[in-house]
Amino acid sequence: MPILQIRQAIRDAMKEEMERDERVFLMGEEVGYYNGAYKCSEGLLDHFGPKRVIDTPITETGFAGIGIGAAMCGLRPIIEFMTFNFSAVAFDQILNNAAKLRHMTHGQFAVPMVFRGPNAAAHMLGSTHSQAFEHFYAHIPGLKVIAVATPYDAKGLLKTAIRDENPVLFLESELMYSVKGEVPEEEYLIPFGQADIKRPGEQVTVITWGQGVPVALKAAELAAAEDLSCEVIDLRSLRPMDEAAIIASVKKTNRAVVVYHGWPNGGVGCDVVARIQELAFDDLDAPVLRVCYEDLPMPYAENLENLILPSPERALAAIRRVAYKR
Amino acid sequence: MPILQIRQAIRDAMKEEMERDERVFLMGEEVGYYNGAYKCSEGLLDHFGPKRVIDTPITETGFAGIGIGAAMCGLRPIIEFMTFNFSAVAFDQILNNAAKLRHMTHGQFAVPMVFRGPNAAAHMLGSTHSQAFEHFYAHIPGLKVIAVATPYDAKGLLKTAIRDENPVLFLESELMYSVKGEVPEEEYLIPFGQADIKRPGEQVTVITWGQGVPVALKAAELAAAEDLSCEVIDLRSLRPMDEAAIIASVKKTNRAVVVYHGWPNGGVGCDVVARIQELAFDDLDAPVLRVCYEDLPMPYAENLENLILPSPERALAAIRRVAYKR
Amino acid sequence: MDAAYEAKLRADYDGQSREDVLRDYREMLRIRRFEEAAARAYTRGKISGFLHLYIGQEAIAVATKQAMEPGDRVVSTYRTHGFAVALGSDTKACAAELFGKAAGLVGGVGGSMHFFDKERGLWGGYAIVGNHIPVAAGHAFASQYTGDGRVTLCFMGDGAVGIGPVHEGMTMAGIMKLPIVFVVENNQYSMGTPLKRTLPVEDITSRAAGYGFASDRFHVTSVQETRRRLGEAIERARKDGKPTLIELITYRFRGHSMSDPAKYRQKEEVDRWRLNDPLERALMALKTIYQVPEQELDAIDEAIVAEMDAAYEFADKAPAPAPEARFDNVMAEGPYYGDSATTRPAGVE
Amino acid sequence: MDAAYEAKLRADYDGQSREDVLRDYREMLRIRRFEEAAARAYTRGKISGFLHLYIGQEAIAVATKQAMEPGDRVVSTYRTHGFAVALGSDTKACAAELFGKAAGLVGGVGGSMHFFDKERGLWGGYAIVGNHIPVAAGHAFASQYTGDGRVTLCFMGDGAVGIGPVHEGMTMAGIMKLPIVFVVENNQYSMGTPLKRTLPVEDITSRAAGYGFASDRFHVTSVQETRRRLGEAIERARKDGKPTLIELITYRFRGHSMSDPAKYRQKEEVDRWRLNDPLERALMALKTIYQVPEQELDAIDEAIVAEMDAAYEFADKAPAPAPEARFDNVMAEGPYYGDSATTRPAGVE
Ligand SMILES: Cc1ncc(C[n+]2csc(CCOP(=O)(O)OP(=O)(O)O)c2C)c(N)n1
Ligand SMILES: Cc1ncc(C[n+]2csc(CCOP(=O)(O)OP(=O)(O)O)c2C)c(N)n1
Ligand SMILES: [Mg+2]
Ligand SMILES: [Mg+2]
Repeated sequence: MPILQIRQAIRDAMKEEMERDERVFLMGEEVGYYNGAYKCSEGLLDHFGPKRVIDTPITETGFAGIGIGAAMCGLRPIIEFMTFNFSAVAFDQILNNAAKLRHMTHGQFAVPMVFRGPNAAAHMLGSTHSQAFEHFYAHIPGLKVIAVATPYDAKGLLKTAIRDENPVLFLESELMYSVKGEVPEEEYLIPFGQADIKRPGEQVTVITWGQGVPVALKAAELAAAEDLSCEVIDLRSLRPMDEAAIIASVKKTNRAVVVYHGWPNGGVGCDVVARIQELAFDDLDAPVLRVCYEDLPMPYAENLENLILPSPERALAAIRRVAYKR
Repeated sequence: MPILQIRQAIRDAMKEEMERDERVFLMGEEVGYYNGAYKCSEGLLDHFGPKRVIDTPITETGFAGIGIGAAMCGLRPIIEFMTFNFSAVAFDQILNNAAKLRHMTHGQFAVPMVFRGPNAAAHMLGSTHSQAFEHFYAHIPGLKVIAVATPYDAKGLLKTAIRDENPVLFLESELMYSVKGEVPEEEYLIPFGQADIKRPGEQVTVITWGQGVPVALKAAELAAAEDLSCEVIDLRSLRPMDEAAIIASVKKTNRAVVVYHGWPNGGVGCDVVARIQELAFDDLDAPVLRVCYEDLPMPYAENLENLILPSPERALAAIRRVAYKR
Repeated sequence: MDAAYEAKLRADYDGQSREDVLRDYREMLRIRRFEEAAARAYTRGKISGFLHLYIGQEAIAVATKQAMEPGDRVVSTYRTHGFAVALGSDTKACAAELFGKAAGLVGGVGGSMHFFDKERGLWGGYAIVGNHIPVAAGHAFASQYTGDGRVTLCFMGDGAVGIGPVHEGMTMAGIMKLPIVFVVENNQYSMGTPLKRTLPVEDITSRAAGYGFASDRFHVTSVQETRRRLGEAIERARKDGKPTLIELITYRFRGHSMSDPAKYRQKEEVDRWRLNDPLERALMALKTIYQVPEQELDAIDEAIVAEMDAAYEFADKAPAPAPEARFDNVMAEGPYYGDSATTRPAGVE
Repeated sequence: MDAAYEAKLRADYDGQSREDVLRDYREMLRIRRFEEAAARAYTRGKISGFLHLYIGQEAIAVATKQAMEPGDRVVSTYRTHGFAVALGSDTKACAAELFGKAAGLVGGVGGSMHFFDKERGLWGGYAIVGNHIPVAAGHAFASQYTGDGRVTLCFMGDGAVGIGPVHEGMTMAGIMKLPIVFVVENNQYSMGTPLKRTLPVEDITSRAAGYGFASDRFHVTSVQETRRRLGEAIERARKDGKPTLIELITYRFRGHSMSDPAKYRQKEEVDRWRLNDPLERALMALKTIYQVPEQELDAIDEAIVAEMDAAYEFADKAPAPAPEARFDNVMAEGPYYGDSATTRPAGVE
């Protein structure tokens, strides 16, 4: 099977869908002539021309809204945020228009579109550029929220996102665009709402997504060296969430740790905890722990950033704790 | 003791603080000549003049930012959002400027200010005007988030908010502005981070805040009629949160229900659950349940809205469930 | 009637047929009577939430309907009943929407602030000030992309022009040369605030140059002048892909919403504007220029009142949405019961 | 040197003393050498994150420093080292900030994009495009409120003018007549995008009328002309409370940030702009008009290079922030360890 980087898998997904469906277009800052700030749209302008690969001025609210308005007319926009940090200035468009228009119009209109771009901390970008937005968006009914961690998942889920009839927030990672993996040549789609067991195990369930995945896998490796077997579940889809997969694993392991990028209070991490403790109360042998950012704005300095980010070591400590091995 | 409405308590708090400190000013849409969309600033323009009670155009990002910039210069702005729904268009100012500037400037600047206004569903305002914003804001380090449910709390906490050296989001309720209660004539301040036991009880802890408070109290009354004794804890302060008060009560009752306005996935409700199950794991006799909005955009139709809102009946059902009485 | 007023009236109606003026009058009156009935129903507690009436601005919606072609789109605000009625939405469905009934224009889920009627060209109905401007630009973008030849007409209040999304939508429309007309309905107030306290300039169209737009600005006194000048802008959008910013100077005779007693303005001011009320002027023209008998005019009014009475009676009697209706139209897949088993409504699997 | 160039050069420097020109040259060169050193450090992996250089735009920061009075405020973007150096920030602290060290301008927590030096009038350092414009208006509001007589100078890139917060901040400044000067540093590109693809008009100051602002627009070729024209706007703000929108036409010679190879433009274009580089022109003037000996010029450069070498060496050797520094300046009350015992850092009570 061909080996691709995540950025290539994303590009291929967009390219294939744009070839398949003329209604699909890509819009955002520097997606065209510049080939994307992180090169996820490399070659697409050349291939499809400026009608379908559209550079915008710095107007996140403007072009998010254009995407929404175009989707209501039957087009299928892909809106790239250079990073999801910049979606903060378009928050209202996502909250009040994208998420609600189908409902508000009583189904007269649909909003089939994708907002995509890198999310969460990269490396030393400071507090304004290091935020995890699933914790805001997965709260909102009417949206779907996806986070990817491998080229295979990125391609299969992005194609699904582009074909979905709902607004989808598709979260990538600047740090992981170069991560390589096998991607089949033949077409495939990955359905939403299905978690993926990235590492099977018996003693502790580690639930994770996005940039948390490599952290969790590394932690599981460290745990294995201590004879602690972890099952690493990559949620991939945060809304809808594969509750069944989580609960099945927790019923087996009786212990869970959630590893992710983002602040601790509220957000998807607490959501996972709330579901587990309710749906598997009698199965739990220990509280569900979260390993995420410290509750602090992200500093630029490398040593401080590293302390705040969830690390395999911190995840391991939590895994040990829920397994009462410390 | 004088009996005041919440709106009057809020006005008195602002008035007293503006009299005490010339640096305090009030800015927002219709706060001056109109006396506030919900009359929380009644008479303040007459009393303080247009220099300190400032009507703005519809530019939430503009006047939120003006407040932030003024606070950095040593003033102490009170920024009124006509409702917190409109803070969505100023989201970036709150997330990236208000919350982070002290940190980002390494303490060269402080942002002592209050954003206040009604929050969550009122009555038949539809999906764009019925949202609970604590679930977004309490996620963010650097902010404080307060929600009030009585005139006494409103006055004492708003005065504290105005004097606080940090940016404070102060959440009121359109539906509760006319709620009456005793307010002492002499000055008092209520510290942040202290929950208030609104009804003591023994068997189930009901954690709530803001518009959830009357729902929880009513549910506790219904439960009492069934010989189920509930302790109703009004958090008042969502960030910082009085974890000690919650845990102390749960250690006594061994059961907890969280009753609040807002969507279920993520947010403050899940946050409370995550903390309880971690800090009182061995004390819990049942999972912690949430009673909140259904995971749906809010419709206008009264009957549908009532089904979606947390009701005393739904809260009672959850109370019964955690008490294994159903 | 003083001579100057009469002269202006004659000039306004110069060259118009009796039938045309009657039609315009009738259409404006339909809106007014719809709104008056809404106000009464609100007072009787039949309508809840916010209710923003279009009384005084009716000529704009009527002119828009005439100026646009089938397929063109109107995108507007929470003050949008006028457009619905003018565009031909069923007044029964409109009234039922205000009452939150299943037969409402949007099934009772939107209420007054969120009217949509796609079939008739009403593309909303937006209640967050200014956030429909980028969306409207998106409709125009879609027209450009598909070459469907449609024009989008995007309306907003004078109070909206300071907010960021308006600027961003206009910036995009200007760069992309989208087939769109932006219309500011300047009714002198943004809630309780008169223009001069919310705008750094008097002339809103002074913004047009900064976006590379054409512009126009005038007092709305008659349907036909408004239609003609809107028509020019629509043509410019359709033929040349050049956006226009139009400022329509008008007045709302009621408070901002039903909860606003409008104490911030003097009776004299309101009276002055009443002289320019396009509906009153049309009536005056019909009486004086076209010599339409009182009787005929009364009959028109009665027929309209009867339509509105029927609409509001329908609304009153119509059933509320079924409880399960709240699960509809949230997600495309069908009824949606929430994402977690932990918080699923009772009785739902 | 061709005759036209020389004539323009003589005109530009007419009436200026040797000392003044030397001072301006020296200050511009300090910025350039600081930036070049930053680029080298970045290449060596000593600096991380995004690094946006000010090379080509130095005259603006130098002119600003001269035009403003003590207490006036500069609010700018992520491309802000130039202002820090011009305003007199310690170059050691600036370099240390780029290296993420405790001795940095903001303790190493901000990095290149978030420079602040309140003491010297540098009020940021904002990295979300446009979101500092309302904040800057807030500073100006505070000046009006307290009557402190200060003026706020708010800088932004050409790419920022389409975004909503810029519009809202300007709208507020216009209505409230705040003592502020908005300066667009039009360096021809917003990242890889040339102006004509991000702006619906060529002349950004065509927006000024819509806000009730005065305006000015010119090519930045020398410090003194820039100082003079900025000074007029500052005066207008301070004396009359009238905001001005200024468009400064300039050029950045490097890519948008260090990760941008700037392949989107031709060498000829860059060469053309080099002829107008204010630093090169000052050097040329010093050589040809003021006849400053090479030796003297070399000595100036060497001294500056020595300053920057020392700064970067300091930065390199300086210690990283202590681990506990991450708890500082989050909340006013003192070290902050997070809001929940469930997620408190190990070892913290
Ligand atoms: C972003 C936002 N801020 C505030 C409001 C509350 N609000 C609704 S209408 C209105 C006044 C709008 O005035 P204008 O634009 O002139 O329109 P008009 O009501 O006169 O038709 C305000 C402040 C809102 N809906 N959205
Ligand atoms: C809201 C937002 N969107 C996008 C970005 C990413 N970004 C940073 S700088 C930049 C280009 C800005 O160009 P310009 O305003 O001309 O300033 P210059 O870099 O030329 O100084 C972009 C797109 C951002 N920081 N903030
Ligand atoms: Mg108005
Ligand atoms: Mg630029």
